[in-house]
Amino acid sequence: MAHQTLSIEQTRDMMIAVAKKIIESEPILTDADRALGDGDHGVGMERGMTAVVEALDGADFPTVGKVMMAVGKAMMSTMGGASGALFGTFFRAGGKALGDAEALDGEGVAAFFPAASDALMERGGAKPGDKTMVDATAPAAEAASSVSGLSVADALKAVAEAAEAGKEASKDLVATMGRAKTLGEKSVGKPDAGAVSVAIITATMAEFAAS
Amino acid sequence: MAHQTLSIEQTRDMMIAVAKKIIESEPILTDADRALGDGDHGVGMERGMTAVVEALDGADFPTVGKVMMAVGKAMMSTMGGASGALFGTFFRAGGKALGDAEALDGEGVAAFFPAASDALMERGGAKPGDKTMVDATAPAAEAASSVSGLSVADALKAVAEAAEAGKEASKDLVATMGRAKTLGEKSVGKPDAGAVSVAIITATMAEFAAS
Amino acid sequence: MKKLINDPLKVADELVEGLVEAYNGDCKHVGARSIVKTDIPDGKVALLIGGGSGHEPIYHGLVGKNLADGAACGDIFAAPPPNIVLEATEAVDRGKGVLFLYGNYAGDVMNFDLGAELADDEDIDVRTVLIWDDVCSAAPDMKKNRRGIAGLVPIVKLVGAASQSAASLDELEAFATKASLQTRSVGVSMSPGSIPATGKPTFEIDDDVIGLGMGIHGEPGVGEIPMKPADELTPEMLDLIFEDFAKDEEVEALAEGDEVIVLVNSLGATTMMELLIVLRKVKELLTARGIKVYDVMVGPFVTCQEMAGISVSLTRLDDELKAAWDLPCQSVCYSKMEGRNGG
Amino acid sequence: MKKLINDPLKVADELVEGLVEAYNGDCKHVGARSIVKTDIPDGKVALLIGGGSGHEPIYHGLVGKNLADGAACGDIFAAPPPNIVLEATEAVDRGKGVLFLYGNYAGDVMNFDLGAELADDEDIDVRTVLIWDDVCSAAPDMKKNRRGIAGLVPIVKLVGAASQSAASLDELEAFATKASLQTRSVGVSMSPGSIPATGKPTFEIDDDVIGLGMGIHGEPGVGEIPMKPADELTPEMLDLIFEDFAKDEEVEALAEGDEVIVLVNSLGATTMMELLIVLRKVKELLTARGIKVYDVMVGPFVTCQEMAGISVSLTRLDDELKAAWDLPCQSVCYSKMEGRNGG
Ligand SMILES: Nc1ncnc2c1ncn2[C@@H]1O[C@H](COP(=O)(O)OP(=O)(O)O)[C@@H](O)[C@H]1O
Ligand SMILES: Nc1ncnc2c1ncn2[C@@H]1O[C@H](COP(=O)(O)OP(=O)(O)O)[C@@H](O)[C@H]1O
Ligand SMILES: [Mg+2]
Ligand SMILES: [Mg+2]
Ligand SMILES: [Mg+2]
Ligand SMILES: [Mg+2]
Repeated sequence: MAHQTLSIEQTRDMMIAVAKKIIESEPILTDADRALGDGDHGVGMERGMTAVVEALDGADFPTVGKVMMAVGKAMMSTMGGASGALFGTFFRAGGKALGDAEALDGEGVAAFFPAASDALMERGGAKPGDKTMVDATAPAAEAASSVSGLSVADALKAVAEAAEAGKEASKDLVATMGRAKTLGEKSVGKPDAGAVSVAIITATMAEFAAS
Repeated sequence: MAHQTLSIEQTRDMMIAVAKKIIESEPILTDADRALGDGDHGVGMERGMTAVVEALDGADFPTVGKVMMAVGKAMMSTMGGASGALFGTFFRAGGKALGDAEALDGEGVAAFFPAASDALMERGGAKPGDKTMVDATAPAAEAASSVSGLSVADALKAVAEAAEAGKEASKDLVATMGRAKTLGEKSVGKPDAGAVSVAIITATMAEFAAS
Repeated sequence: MKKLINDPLKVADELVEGLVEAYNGDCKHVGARSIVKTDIPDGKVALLIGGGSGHEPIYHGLVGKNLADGAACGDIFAAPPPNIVLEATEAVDRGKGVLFLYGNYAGDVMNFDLGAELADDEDIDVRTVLIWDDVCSAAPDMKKNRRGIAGLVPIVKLVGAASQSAASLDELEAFATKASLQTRSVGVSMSPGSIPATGKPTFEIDDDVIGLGMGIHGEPGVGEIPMKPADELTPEMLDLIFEDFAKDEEVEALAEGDEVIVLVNSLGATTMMELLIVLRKVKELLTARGIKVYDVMVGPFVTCQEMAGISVSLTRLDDELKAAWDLPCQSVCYSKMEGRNGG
Repeated sequence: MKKLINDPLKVADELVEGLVEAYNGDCKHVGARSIVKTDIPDGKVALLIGGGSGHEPIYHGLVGKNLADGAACGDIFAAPPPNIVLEATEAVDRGKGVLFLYGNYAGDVMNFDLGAELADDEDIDVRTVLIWDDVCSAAPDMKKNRRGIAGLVPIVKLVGAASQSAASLDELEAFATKASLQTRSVGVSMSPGSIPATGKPTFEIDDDVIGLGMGIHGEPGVGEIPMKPADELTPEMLDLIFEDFAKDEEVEALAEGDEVIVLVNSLGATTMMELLIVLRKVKELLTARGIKVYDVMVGPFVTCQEMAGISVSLTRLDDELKAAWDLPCQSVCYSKMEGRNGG
């Protein structure tokens, strides 16, 4: 049955599930970055999420925010490259926004994603439309702003759907940032690798909360 | 009609004819060295003999020996590599052996080739049978030792025939010296590039003296 | 391309271990993947550099006597993570603050900035000066978007020297800003290097063309031009540098009597033979404009594996920069005696 | 392989012109193709090096402060002709005689010997010390037949330093003989360079093998072995060096407490990354035997165009050699500050 809220332990287990899902999705992410970027996104995310599992597995946290900050710290310190800093910033900023809450609810979701996405844009300088992970995080943040009244399950469902739609929409965009080779028009038709990661992350969070 | 002796000018013109013949033979020499060595013998000889023509053309010399020494100096200073030093040594030593003679006769031929070949062996450390130009110069020197009584035409004819025979015989030898890649058995069947040069040089000298 | 390595995923860690051995005791390994001098005096304003591995002898090869105090090393072609930047920062800090000096790449900026935030939590004063010498990577009015290439080497040489006697972080930051502003480079690519872990080429380029202004990872530049003789290509490269000094409002145009450091850099497989043939032409062109060569650097300093290509960099010197240049230095990337060639 | 050159037949001349510019006034062009220092003091025992071009930064890149006084440069891969050797000899001689120090190749020996004869005609006192450090090119009892490879660099560094204060040609000859005797190298080849004039490879080798002991022009060595990780190849290379010191009656075996200069050299396209990974293992193996590393040299010093391969050289030092090593030096090939890394 769908969760109303998630405890600290449940939040931790949700993020472990997210990490395992990303590790399992490495080939998809590699292909996406090979098509538009330098092809190392899958390996980088796998490295980062493996560290996340190590950091969370069996660990205790005082708040749900600290769980998210631990995710960010693990990714930030093991991935390197642009995306390590970006995902690290995303989860650390989102986690900080959760304050000292000891459970994750609709309000938490509404606080997490806007803070996380804004910090990411601040760090990377990309705006929606630049064909980056921002094209998945910005719609997710937008959707999150109106879920504070919902259960964590419904809130994450709305966020995940928005991220998925944003990822799909990124196919039609022209790549401009953070890549070895800027492909310009050639990049149209394929989704941005980081956006794919964001869609998988939010979808897995929603699934967990729904189960 | 065949010459009894060659004047200083005739000796000079003979060596110019030799130089032009070698320049014209560049492809043959290149192939020979490519088969067994590093393939630069033809170009090197062409460079050296072009300098020889420049040094001799229209120049006056006090003795026939100085003509030969000028040939050696021109080759030595422009060819580089092993063969530049070797041919330089060959002609300079042979020229010195001609003393202050003002014409080239059978006695001169008998003095020139043994001195030239010995100095070459001394310089390069190769002995007959090592599949080097020595396998043409040593037989030539051998033949020269018994021509002091003959006309310069007949003397050079005997020397050229010996050099040619030596070059041919070098086909059956195994290469051992002065090469980037030592081919050992693989070298059997092909003549040594330097020996080919020596055969062409002596044959052209003989032709000139006979005409 | 055959490479003498062990585990392809451990290349960056093992090369840093080797680098420490190259310093034979003058530097030590710190934290996850940083290299730091063993004898940084108390009260020294510290200089930290860094970036992705795989471009040796930079970046970490510029740690040394009268050069950088430490380097934060990333994985192959990847920026060092913030925690590595923090570890290096803590190791070089002597209470006078730390200057971050590195090439302007998105990944590096994000990670060094995060590292600076973490250092700030530890009350370490950090300033950042970026190197963006590649004139082909953005227009003069957008020069803060430019990539950092081989100009990094003379800049770090100069700032390293200045850091030995800098009274404050402010002073060193100002010096570094000037050295960076006066350094401009143009690069060309002829063939790619290969990624150690995969053996795959870092980019594709046709046999009959040169990538003018192409970045060291294959980033786009001015565009592809036909392959041509060194004496035809060199003037095109220098003109781009002269033009940039002239167009940029922040600096004077290069003029008669100016004195410069000339760097002709190989990206890897391009030979010293070629660099010298290019240098010959560079000297001729500078002389024609009455620009004096104060000193010359020539060799493979900023590479991308066995990539073929070169870059030419000019650093204009004033008296302060000259004095810094004259200091001797010692490192795996660049060493010199007191003074200068021709001095 | 794309090369940035002009007339393929003028490559050697143009690179020497560029080399003179790299020295920025400290060296001048002499005669047909020699490079000579501008400030050789009267009464100095002169040091002359040289050899074929195309192996930059050696040989001519080792002319410099506290290094060689001059170099006679040949065409690409060809020995310098005797007249060039003579021109260089006359230019460096200051009345105390000239030491010829070069690698043991038939063409070079013949041409330098002829040059020495010409110099003798000019009453210049010449001695010759040959470098034959390549242990794979002949057995210990035939070591005078060995080729000279990267060991040339530490040897010239040491002899150049000694030449600054040598009282006589005899003294310098004896010093050079000792430095040469105490230096041994082993090289491996992975892929060929290309001949500038033709673009043709200098030799052929399969993708899955390494040429153990193969010469820098592709000369035969120990033979081909399977391609293997750096940590497996490095011990094989070092064992050949240890074995050679042990077998050769003229020198002591390398023993605990001995101090050595370690040189890990790239033949061109092999990256500094790989050299450092190899150096890491070399240090480990030396430490295991109690052999002390006095200083380290790592980089592309002796190359053959874009050839892939490395060599490892060890020079055993005594107090006299150490004192010579500690002198600073400055050149296109190798520069250092006073002292040593880790000193
Ligand atoms: N400046 C930026 N702002 C936001 N996202 C970015 C930025 N630069 C890169 N990204 C994201 O990072 C992804 C690539 O990540 P990754 O391949 O792991 O790192 P790198 O780009 O360093 O190779 C891109 O697909 C994009 O979504
Ligand atoms: N030590 C030697 N003694 C005599 N002749 C030699 C010796 N070394 C090489 N040669 C001769 O030189 C020829 C090759 O000359 P060349 O190709 O011009 O010079 P290199 O061998 O330097 O490439 C060989 O064919 C051989 O006849
Ligand atoms: Mg990527
Ligand atoms: Mg990347
Ligand atoms: Mg040859
Ligand atoms: Mg040759």
